[in-house]
Amino acid sequence: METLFGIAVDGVAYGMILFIISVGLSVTLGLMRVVNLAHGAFAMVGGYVASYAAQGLGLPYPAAIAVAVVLTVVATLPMEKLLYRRIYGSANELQQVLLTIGLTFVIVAGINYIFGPTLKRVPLPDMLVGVVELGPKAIPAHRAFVIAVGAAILLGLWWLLERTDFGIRLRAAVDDPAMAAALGIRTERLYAATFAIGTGLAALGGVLGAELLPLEPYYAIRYIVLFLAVVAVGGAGSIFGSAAAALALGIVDTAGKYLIPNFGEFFFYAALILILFRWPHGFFHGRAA
Amino acid sequence: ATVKVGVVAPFSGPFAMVGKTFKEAIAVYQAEHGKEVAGTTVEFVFKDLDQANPAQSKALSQELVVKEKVGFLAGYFFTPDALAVAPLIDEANIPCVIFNAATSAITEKSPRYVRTSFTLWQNTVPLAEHMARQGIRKVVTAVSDYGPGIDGETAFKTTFEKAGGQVVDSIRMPLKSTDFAPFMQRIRDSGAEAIYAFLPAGPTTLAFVKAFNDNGLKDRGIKFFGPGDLTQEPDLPALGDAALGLTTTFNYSQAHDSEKNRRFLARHKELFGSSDTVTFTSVGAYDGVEVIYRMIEKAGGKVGPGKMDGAKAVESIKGLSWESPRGPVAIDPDSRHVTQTIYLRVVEKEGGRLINKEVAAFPNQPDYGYKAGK
Amino acid sequence: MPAATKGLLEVAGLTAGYGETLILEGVGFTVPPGGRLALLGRNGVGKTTTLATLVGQTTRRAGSIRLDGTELTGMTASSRALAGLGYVPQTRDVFRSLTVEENLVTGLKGRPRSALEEAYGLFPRLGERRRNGGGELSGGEQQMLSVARALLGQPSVLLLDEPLEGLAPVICDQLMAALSRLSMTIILVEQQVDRALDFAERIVFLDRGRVVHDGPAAAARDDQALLERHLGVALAG
Amino acid sequence: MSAIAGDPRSATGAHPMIRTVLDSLGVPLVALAGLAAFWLFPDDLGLLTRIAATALYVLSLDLVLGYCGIATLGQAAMFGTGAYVAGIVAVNWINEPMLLLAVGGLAGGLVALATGALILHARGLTLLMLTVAVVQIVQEVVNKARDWTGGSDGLSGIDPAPVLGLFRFDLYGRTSYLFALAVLVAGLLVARRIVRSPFGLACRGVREDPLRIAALGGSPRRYLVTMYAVAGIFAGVAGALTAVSSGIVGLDSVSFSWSAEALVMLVLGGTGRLFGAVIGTVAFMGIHHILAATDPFHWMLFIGLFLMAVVLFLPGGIVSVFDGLIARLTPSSPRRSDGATR
Amino acid sequence: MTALLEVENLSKNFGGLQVTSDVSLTLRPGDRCALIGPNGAGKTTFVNLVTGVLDPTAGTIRLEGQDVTRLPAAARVRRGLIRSFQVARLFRSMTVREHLELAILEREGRTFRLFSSVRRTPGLEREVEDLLDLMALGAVAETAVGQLAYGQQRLLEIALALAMRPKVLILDEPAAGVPHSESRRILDAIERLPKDLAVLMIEHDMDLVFRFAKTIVVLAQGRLLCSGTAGEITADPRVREAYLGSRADARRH
Ligand SMILES: Nc1ncnc2c1ncn2[C@@H]1O[C@H](COP(=O)(O)OP(=O)(O)OP(=O)(O)O)[C@@H](O)[C@H]1O
Ligand SMILES: Nc1ncnc2c1ncn2[C@@H]1O[C@H](COP(=O)(O)OP(=O)(O)OP(=O)(O)O)[C@@H](O)[C@H]1O
Ligand SMILES: CC(C)C[C@H](N)C(=O)O
Ligand SMILES: [Mg+2]
Ligand SMILES: [Mg+2]
Repeated sequence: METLFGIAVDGVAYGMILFIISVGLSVTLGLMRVVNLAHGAFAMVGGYVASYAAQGLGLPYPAAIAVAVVLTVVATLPMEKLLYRRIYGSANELQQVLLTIGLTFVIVAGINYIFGPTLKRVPLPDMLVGVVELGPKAIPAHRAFVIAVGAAILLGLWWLLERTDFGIRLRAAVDDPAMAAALGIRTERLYAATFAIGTGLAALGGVLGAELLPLEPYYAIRYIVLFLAVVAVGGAGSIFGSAAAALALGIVDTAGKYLIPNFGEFFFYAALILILFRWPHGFFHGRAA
Repeated sequence: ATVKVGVVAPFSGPFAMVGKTFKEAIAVYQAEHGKEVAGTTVEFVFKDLDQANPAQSKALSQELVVKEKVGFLAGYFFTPDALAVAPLIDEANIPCVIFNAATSAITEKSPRYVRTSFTLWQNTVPLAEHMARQGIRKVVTAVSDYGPGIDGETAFKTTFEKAGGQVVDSIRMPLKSTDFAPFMQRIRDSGAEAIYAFLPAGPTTLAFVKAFNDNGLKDRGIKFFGPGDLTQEPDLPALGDAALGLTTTFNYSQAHDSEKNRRFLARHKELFGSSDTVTFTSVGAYDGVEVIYRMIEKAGGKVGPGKMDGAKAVESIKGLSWESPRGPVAIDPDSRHVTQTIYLRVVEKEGGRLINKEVAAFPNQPDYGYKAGK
Repeated sequence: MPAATKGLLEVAGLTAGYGETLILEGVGFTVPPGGRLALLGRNGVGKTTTLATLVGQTTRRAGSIRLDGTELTGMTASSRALAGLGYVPQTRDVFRSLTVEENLVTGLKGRPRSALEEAYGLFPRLGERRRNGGGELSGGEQQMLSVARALLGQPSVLLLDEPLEGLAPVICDQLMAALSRLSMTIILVEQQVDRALDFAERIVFLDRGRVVHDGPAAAARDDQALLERHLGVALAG
Repeated sequence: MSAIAGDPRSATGAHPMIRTVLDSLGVPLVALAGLAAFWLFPDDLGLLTRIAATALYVLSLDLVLGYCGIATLGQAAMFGTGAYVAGIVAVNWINEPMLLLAVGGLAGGLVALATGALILHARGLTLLMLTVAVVQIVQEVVNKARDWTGGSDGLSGIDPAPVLGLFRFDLYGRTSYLFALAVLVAGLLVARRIVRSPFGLACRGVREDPLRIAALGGSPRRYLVTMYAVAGIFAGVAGALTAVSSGIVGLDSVSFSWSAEALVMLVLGGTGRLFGAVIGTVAFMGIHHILAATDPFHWMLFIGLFLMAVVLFLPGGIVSVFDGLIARLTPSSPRRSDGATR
Repeated sequence: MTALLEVENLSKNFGGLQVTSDVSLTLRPGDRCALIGPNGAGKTTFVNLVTGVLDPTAGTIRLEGQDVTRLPAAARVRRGLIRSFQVARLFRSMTVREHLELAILEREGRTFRLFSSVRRTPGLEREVEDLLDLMALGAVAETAVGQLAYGQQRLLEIALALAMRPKVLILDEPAAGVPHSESRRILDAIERLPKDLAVLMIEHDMDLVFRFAKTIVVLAQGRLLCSGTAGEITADPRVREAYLGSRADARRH
């Protein structure tokens, strides 16, 4: 019983970290139809900035997070303008793959050059170091924090995209950019704003997840498949879908590793196949249906 | 005359550090001993092989032999990459000095292999015996699910059970795991007093050690043991205080207390500004170059393609022994693997820095895995 | 400013196409404020391309487009729309993944949501379907949605590319009547020539990307030879 | 959702006639260039052999992606299966090279048929992830079957018999290279035949709109599965070729990253064009080799920049440069669309 | 004479919305039937049900006496039930010629030939040329469809349907977007079809409907409102009010 509860809590915590990082990818992929394989790289950049801010400059944890998110967004916005803008739209998917892989390589090489190949850490504040008693299971305070942040992001994003005029305009611009422009919608600004949200979330996830997905230059390449899996299972562009998918995969992965450790990978991907077989468009039918 | 040595190793990609340590160790050796031996200038040619890819390893090695006309092959971080060149070195009849690849079976595949690193068996057997001596009875093993990990698991089980201990659970973890919480839960549920863990040096070791602490295993008094890959020096700063108290066995610690090691580190620092990155791969390469120099010496400088019989050259250094920065070492005539002292180390803080402090030594350890287990 | 005084459109020397391909060569015409122009011609002569060039969706090589004296050619498509152009494309282009209501919201150009009632008043059918996805609508319903969406933005110049296509005859009647009541400047491309001639004050015939006739609609209505020449068809034939 | 399907434009970017010219010239050109390389770079035959085998592998991806719009990051499942099966057969039973290629092709084709039938109902990102899952699972199976495959140590000891009983695989790789080149050229010829066949035409239709194909009475799924299996044979042969010529197979040959690399090479060269697969492979591996040799530490930066530059300046892939050249040499190729001048 | 297509009590609802209610219709060889009705009456949905794009909630569909209600769309096509699409649905990067070749090869069941050449398929080129002539598409035969004007795409839609040698041909607004001069071409083509074929046309262009149809069926709010000859339909006040409006008196042949 205690074990079962333990697995559930561990699974949820792992899932939430996957959610925070992946949801940004889901937004850019589902809404802007950009297969942004550099998403992992943006998360990594966020993590490195936070690490430097905390360790190099001695900033407190919240400030380090803020600096990481803001700096990552500021650094990637010119890329949106110079690079991504040329490849928006679903006809360009393979170009997107190539361009963003190229960009990932450049970022990896850059991080490697600047920070070196060794592991980097984002030291946690004392408040997040201990454990929180959750019934019979003690979970690391940091994981509890991540779960709370994830839930807040979930609600905020859903409201923004489904309930505001910004959301409607954005989805229109995604559906048919030429027509949206002909209706007076400033598509470029919308895209830039959405891109900023996506990279901001990536950066945040990179920082919060640094304990689980350790920061090193190949982070950008190592975990991108994981993030894509979450997006596919959730349905690209669906906020709740991403959350459901991240939690489901997190729990499956955790349970699988516990029960049959040496078939851990196998379990994860078998689950992926089963889920996608049953829900070929993801849990929440992708926006880009 | 000049002889070229081809070095195949990762210089880019996630394991780029390895190539860097190889290259630096070679430079330190040449700075200490000169570039010339027996009237022959030794020149190194490097080939980048960023990840385990035996077909590519063979193509690169072939290019070194055919195009660069190297007299020796060397390097090789991953086992499959080293295994890939067996037919090649036999056909070309040149020696191949392995700086790292750690699976025991490699040197069985060709008489022209010599290895100056370590094997999992070599590190694990003394560790298992030590743990048994400490009165530990119930242990759980947790290893990465790939060749070296399975080697480690087998070595531990065989030795520990022979010494009267019990392995209550054997966990093989997927190489790419990032979330170790479920394994920790399992370790906890197994009721073991201690854990034997092996993961290859790299980012996942950090997550593993953190998970060990975060999930309260450390607080419960479960003791942590493993080969030294887990606490290699370049990773220690990131592990931080979480690493304190981790007990490992290994062939080399930066903190090894010997004149030879101090000089080695000093020369490294002099050449590259810092010796922080010096680790087990550094000494593997450093001693590998020693072996190559000795072979050239024994051949009286008559080396290079066509001039040297590779099999004979390997023959000539069997039984060779010398003082390495890691301590006394020798080439076992049978396995052509390095016989060395294995140290028991504990992570401690010294002058604000985390170090692997050697607390006991087990001298003259051979590769127990040679023609033993699978 | 009363609506009728806005919407003077002057087009001159438009040369445009798609990428390397030139379609229009020197197209020009003027529509007075509140005026109604019908743009006619056979298949593939460039009617759609003309409208698409006005809204900024093609590659323009030369020529000018002035709206109330302001040059539009340097502007992006969205700026032109905000400057007063409204567009109903031939392929309708409703946002398939948005609901009917959300589709209408995209046309509001900053007006309050209460304005949506205007659209439901014009096409009650849309009111009944307001929660449906745009992609689920029938062909004619999509057409209504596209027209309503453009009207909500209160454009000073409305560009209609075959708005009657796929509409039931009664709905055509209603739509044409509704359009006649509007005071804005309108350019209409339409295959139902008789309706277009009834509606427009002036007609322009295109052929192979050039203007080949520009004159009052009333005169054309009786000139069977003219229609035969430019459309290959006599009226009501 | 249409996420991640073949870009139809790269297939039409060039005028149909230019495409025909280039695609016809392509095969003899590859053969000639390949032979020339044999004389020009006698010391680099190891690399050239790998390029030739890889080109065949990338070609197999082009068949599914370029001609069917199946976006896959799992092509290595077929490549690796072909390689391992050929390797296991060679180590345990027979080492006749031609036979090994046949066995490898068969194995690749069967894996493709089985997995294709299972996953090809999906499209877009879903399909992409399913292919990733397949390759990961195949890799896991190979890893677990240590007794047969050597697990993470790799499968070594493959010692192929002389080609046709005459030409021994030598240290310099002459036999390997000529053998690989011959197989590649044969593969190109067969592939060209297939894409110009009625089947190839139908597949292009499926790529653009599977529902419309159904409305014409065809079954999109059957086309997709068939082409996937055919491409699986190509990939399997390429895998076997690599096993035979290098004498070893590693887990990397059934990896996600090897699949992704194929995709990068293909898009770099140009999808939907047989020639594009070869050009992309030569360009990527050649540049990688040169960069890694000159600056092993920072080649990644330059290859990243190179990929980005190709997207920004040559959106149709490198092959579009050749299209441009031929367009300039053939005066009759129209610039103005027929429609406008009609 | 046996019926080619029999539809009995067909119904469909989407969620709560009843889009088709209890519609029955029979087509015999030689029938020329028009289906008209207000926007959103359920005409396209009806076609989708009959052709197998959608599954009906209730009812049966028989083709030449055989129940095909549960057959997939492609299987119905192979039995000769062919449609054109209301919104042109074509392969944008393929040329006009390739479209026709594909349709013919598909009809002949030759598309699984992996090693023969399209261009050298006997009889293919002849037939393609005939269709190109019929629809006046010869000049754009080698043009990618994405670059055609909309009207030309509509003509190609019809040509494709004809290429499949239908027994029952369903045309969903074939003339939408096609000017009168060209719509005559469509009628001509239909008139040259084999006489034993049944054609069902959905169209809002009353000129075309009256010239084409021997019988007209009116659908409103998912139900059959009435059916009859052109004269009977135009005389029906319900149809005049719900649908025809000012076009009630459009000229007839
Ligand atoms: N995207 C495009 N790329 C290239 N050429 C195009 C494109 N769209 C249209 N054309 C060509 O431009 C010419 C004019 O097309 P346009 O759509 O403006 O004609 P139209 O007068 O509106 O015809 P219709 O009555 O059929 O709608 C046609 O010859 C067509 O082939
Ligand atoms: N998938 C769907 N979900 C919900 N409602 C739908 C769906 N498809 C169609 N409808 C509704 O069913 C009704 C009938 O649509 P249908 O397309 O059959 O009309 P139609 O008679 O062809 O009209 P038109 O003449 O305008 O093309 C419409 O009101 C439409 O909104
Ligand atoms: C322990 C590790 C350094 C071993 C190495 N990865 C090998 O394949 O042999
Ligand atoms: Mg038009
Ligand atoms: Mg309809």
